[in-house]
Formats: sequence, C-alpha cells, structure tokens
Amino acid sequence: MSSELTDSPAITLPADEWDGPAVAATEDVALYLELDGWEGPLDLLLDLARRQKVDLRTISILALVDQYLNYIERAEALRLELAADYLVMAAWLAYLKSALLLPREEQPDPSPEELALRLQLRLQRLAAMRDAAARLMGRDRLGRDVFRRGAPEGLRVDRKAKWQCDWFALVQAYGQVKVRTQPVVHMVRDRMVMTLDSALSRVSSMLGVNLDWMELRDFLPPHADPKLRRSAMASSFVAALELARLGKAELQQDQVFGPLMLRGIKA
Amino acid sequence: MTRPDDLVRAVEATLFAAEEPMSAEAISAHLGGADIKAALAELVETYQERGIRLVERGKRWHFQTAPDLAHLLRREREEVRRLSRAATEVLAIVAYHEPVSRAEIEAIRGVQTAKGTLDVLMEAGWVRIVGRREVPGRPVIYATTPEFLTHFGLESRRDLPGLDELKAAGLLDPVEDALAEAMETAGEANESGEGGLASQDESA
Amino acid sequence: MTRPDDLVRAVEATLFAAEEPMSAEAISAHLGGADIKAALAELVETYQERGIRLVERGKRWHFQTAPDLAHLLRREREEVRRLSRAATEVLAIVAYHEPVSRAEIEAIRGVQTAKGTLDVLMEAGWVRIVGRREVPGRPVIYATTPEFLTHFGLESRRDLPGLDELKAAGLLDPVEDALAEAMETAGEANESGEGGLASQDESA
Repeated sequence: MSSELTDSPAITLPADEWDGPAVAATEDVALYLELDGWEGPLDLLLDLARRQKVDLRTISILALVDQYLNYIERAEALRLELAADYLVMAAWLAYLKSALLLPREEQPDPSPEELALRLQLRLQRLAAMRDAAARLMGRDRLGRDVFRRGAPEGLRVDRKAKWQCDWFALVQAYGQVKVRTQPVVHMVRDRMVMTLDSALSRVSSMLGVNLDWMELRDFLPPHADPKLRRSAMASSFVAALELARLGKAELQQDQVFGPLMLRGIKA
Repeated sequence: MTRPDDLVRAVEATLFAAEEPMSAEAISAHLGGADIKAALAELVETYQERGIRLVERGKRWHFQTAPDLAHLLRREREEVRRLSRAATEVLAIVAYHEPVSRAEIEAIRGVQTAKGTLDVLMEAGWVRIVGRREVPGRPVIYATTPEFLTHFGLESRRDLPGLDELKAAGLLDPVEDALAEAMETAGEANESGEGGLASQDESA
Repeated sequence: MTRPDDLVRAVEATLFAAEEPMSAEAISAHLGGADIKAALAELVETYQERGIRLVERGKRWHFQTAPDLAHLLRREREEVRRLSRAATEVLAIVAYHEPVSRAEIEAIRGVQTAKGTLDVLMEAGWVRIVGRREVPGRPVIYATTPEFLTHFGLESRRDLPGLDELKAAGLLDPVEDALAEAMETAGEANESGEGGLASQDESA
C-alpha cells in the first residue's frame, strides 16, 4: 500500500517542511493550496501518515495525532479558513490522544486502543482505494492509450416483414365485408308504448292530487308489462321535465342515479 | 502469425484508428516522416484474403470490410407478421373483384382504406398495380399476383368460393347471428343498468 | 497469409464494422446463429502481435490498437475525460466493493461525496444504479458497467488491479469486521503484558 501515489499536490512537499519553525509568506500560500487539495480530514490524515514513510500497519497513531493537531494549529494561526469537519476531527483526535495517555484503568469504553485501531483500519482502506484508483487510471485506457476503429462502417439490421394470412381468414374477411355492406331491412316490432302526451296528462293530473314529494316511478301505471314500463318511464321522465319547465312541478334528485323526486307547485 | 515489423504495426494501427482515409504523406507525417510505402504494400498483401482489406481510393488509404462480406453490414431480418383485419379485407376484395381501384375497394368495404394497407399488400407481394382505369382521374387499379395464388394454395382466382358457397358453409351466417346476439346482449345490459331512471325498474 | 475460414472472415468483418463492442451472442445472431467461439479464439491469436488486437471486455468483443503504440496515436486526439481525484476514488470504491451504497462510499472516504461526483461517473457510462439495498431507508446501490471494463481494458472485474491482494489483506471488508478480528488478537497480545499504543498496531 504504498507511497507511490502522487496525484495529490500535497505530497510534493518534503515532509520535513512541516516541522519548520517559521513559515515564509510563499509557504503560506502553498499550505493554503494544500488544504484545498484534500478530500476531507481522513485524506489529510492519510497524507500525514504517508509522510511517516512506514507501513500503515505499523504507524504510530499518537504521532499522527500530533501531526494533525499541529497542522490545524498552524492553519488557524495563519487564519486559514478550515472546514468544520477538519475541526471536528481535530477535537476528536485531541480526545483520542488524551484517552490514550490516560492510565489503563481509567480508560473509557470503547477503549482508546479500539478507537485508534478503527482509525488505522479506515486509513488503510482509504489508502488501498487511492492506490487502486491510481492503478486503474494508469491502465491502457480506451480513447487515451488504445483506440477503437476510427470510422467503423456500422452494422445495420433491416427488419423485413414476412406477412402471414391464410385462406380461411381471407374468405371469411370477404364474407364479413359483404355482410356488413349488404342493404339491411330494419323491422321495428310493434310494441306497447306510452306516448308523451298521455304521460304528460297522467303525471300532471297525479301531481294535482298530491302536493308531497313522490318518486317518478310512482307515476307509472302499476302492474304494467315490463316493456310498457320502460316506455312509460321514459315518457314520464320527459313529461316531468316538461312540467318543471312550465313551472308546474319541482324536481329533486339527491344523488346521481338516485330516485328522482317530483312534486307539484300550486298555481 | 509472426510479429510484423514495428513500422507495419504502426501504419496498421494508425489507419485503423483514423477517422478518415489518409494519404501516404499524412501517414508518414504522423509517424515522424518514416518511409511507409513498403509497410502499406505489406499490409495490403496481409489483408488480401481476410475479412477486412486495406484499400487505396483516390490516393487515400483506409481499411474496409471485404467486398464479398458487404452483405454482413446490412442484414435483413425477417419477422413473421399477421396481416391486419383491414388488410385482409382489402386483399379479399382485390381477389374477388380485380382489377379494382382504391375507390372501388372503399365502396365495397364501406370504409376508407388507408394508403398503407395497399402498400403492405404490395410489400407482401400479393397485390400489384396492373394499370389505370380509363375513367376521369385515371385511377390506378390493383390485382393479385401469382404469389398470391401460391401463398393461398389456389390454382386460379376461380377457386375462391362464391358468396352462395360462403353462405352454405356458414361463413356468412355466424356474423349475422353473432351480430344479432351481440345486439341482444347489449340491449339486456342497457335494460338492467340504464342510469338513474332505470335503477327504479329493478325495484319494480 | 493464408485465407482464413469463411466464418472467421465473417466474424472479423462484423467486429471491424461494428460501432459498439459486441457480445458473442450478438455476433452469432448477426451471422445467422453460427457457433463463433473458435473463430473468436482464432482471431485473438491472429492479431496477438499486430498493430491492432481483438479483445474481450466484460463479455463483449472489440478490436482496438495495440497498447504499445499509444505514443503514436495519442497526439492530436482529445484527451479522455479527466476525472477529479474524488471521482477516481469513488470509481475505484464502486469497482472494488460493488454493489455499494453512497453511505458506504462515504464511510470509506471519510467525507461526503458531492452529488456531482457520482453523476459524472454515471454520465461517463462507467457506473450505474443496480438496485436498492434491503436495509432501512432502502438506499440505492451502485456498480460498474460493461463500458467501465471496456474503457479500462479489463476482461472482467476479476482483472481489477490488485483485487486478490486487497481481498486477502481483508481491505475490502468493512472496518467493523476487521476491528472485531483485530481486537481479538490484540486482546491476546495485551494479556501478555504489552501496554501502550503501539501494541495493537503491531498485532493488527
């Protein structure tokens, strides 16, 4: 896992510049730019860890904590704006450091060793992925190192329909065309009807007798043949509308498809 | 296959990746001024019998698919499709009445016939244009083809059953019956569910 | 060069003309269902040492220039998309851990991942959403695409550089798993009297 990763500008500075007593003006700028280059506090920690030039598995977390805190202190001294998560990490590391320095029996739970180990494991994983990313980017990439054909002819598949129809469908279709277009004689069977006129006189005479609300079907002739009933219903409905229009009746229906109520209006 | 000369490989890759055919000069310039004549000749030779060729067209070089494999670039795929009901009707009318104009087809069907329907029948190879009717407007007239007879297993158009035979075979009745039946059912449905007024009927 | 088998020539021409990498199934379908395994193998062998190669990436095949000629071809071509460091890291995490949720990516990087980072990778066609993790919140999970393998010259995910070593070192396991294991070992080490900070580091 190693130190061959160099895509971050931060690593270009020699490690010992970190401990320099004073920071020259040009270096302030460099420091500021570096801060910009890190992908969060874990990334900064990883960079600092790599400066220890040791395997991440044997790194000294305590030393790393010191380096980080030192870095943050100096950045603050230079009044560089630090993102909140860098400060949160600093606070957490300060806590970790004090816990690590406590006598063993006074250690809280989870133990500082566990916290340190967790941090170390996270650093290892991030380092592994940074390393993997670099190796991935360094491969022979299509369009950069290797190329596909510049002007492929392209493959085209033209779909061609193979039409299917059978004899029976053909003959049946013709038969149906003929049937459909044959002159048709419509016979209307004589059926019992109630004319609008008779419905009008029936409904208006019944309205005159009763001034209460009545359902429309109560106006139909009782015991009528069902077919006559249908006709009577239609005619009576139209008659009711006509009477309402003439101001002789009121209509009321509480709900769609509900019973149609009807009552007369006194002249 | 032995590894070719590096220059040959470079020319090969350059032409492969090029977006346009390249002149020998352009290839040479691209490869730092190398003399690439021999390399081009070797590549032409190498690819002579393969699925792709290196060819020179108007002093420019490019790879292309071998001419005898050009059909691979544009494949036709056959899809079996059933003739739509409208197309079947039109086909039947053409078969029974040919030669027939589009207006006549529409008169017989009682429905307008989309242009696409006749196109489909012509694409299928069953109907073709056989001339124009010598009436005002000189409409195109259509008839069936020999492929039509073959496809439907007919010796000649005379083998198509006549109307009487269709009727005898019950091919006309079912429609009428079905229609009447359908009307009946629709009527009943209306009877039982005819809106606010009819709802009262049920209680009667 | 002897004339190759007709099927070999057909596969060669088809892949040469294709605008996109093709799966063996697609090639076979294009060639009327022929068994093309042997032809592909023969072509790989034929082009092994040439300026162009036949390669398999994520079960799809395409011709491309030989990598050692990169220096000749790279000039005057637009650079491939330059990825930010964040994007390359996220891409690596997706590739090595897939399928992986955004929270899991962030856990590894220790920083929030900008919305745009995954978008860039999806727009490049290298990463896609492959479903949701069946845990509370049902987070979306990401994985790499065949185009990712094509672009980075990987035959399959198993070819990811260092994948086996990372697996063996447990570096693809969650921190929690590694922690539990390490604490166990560290516990034993501590028993033997070693205090201080460095102890668990060494035993890890």
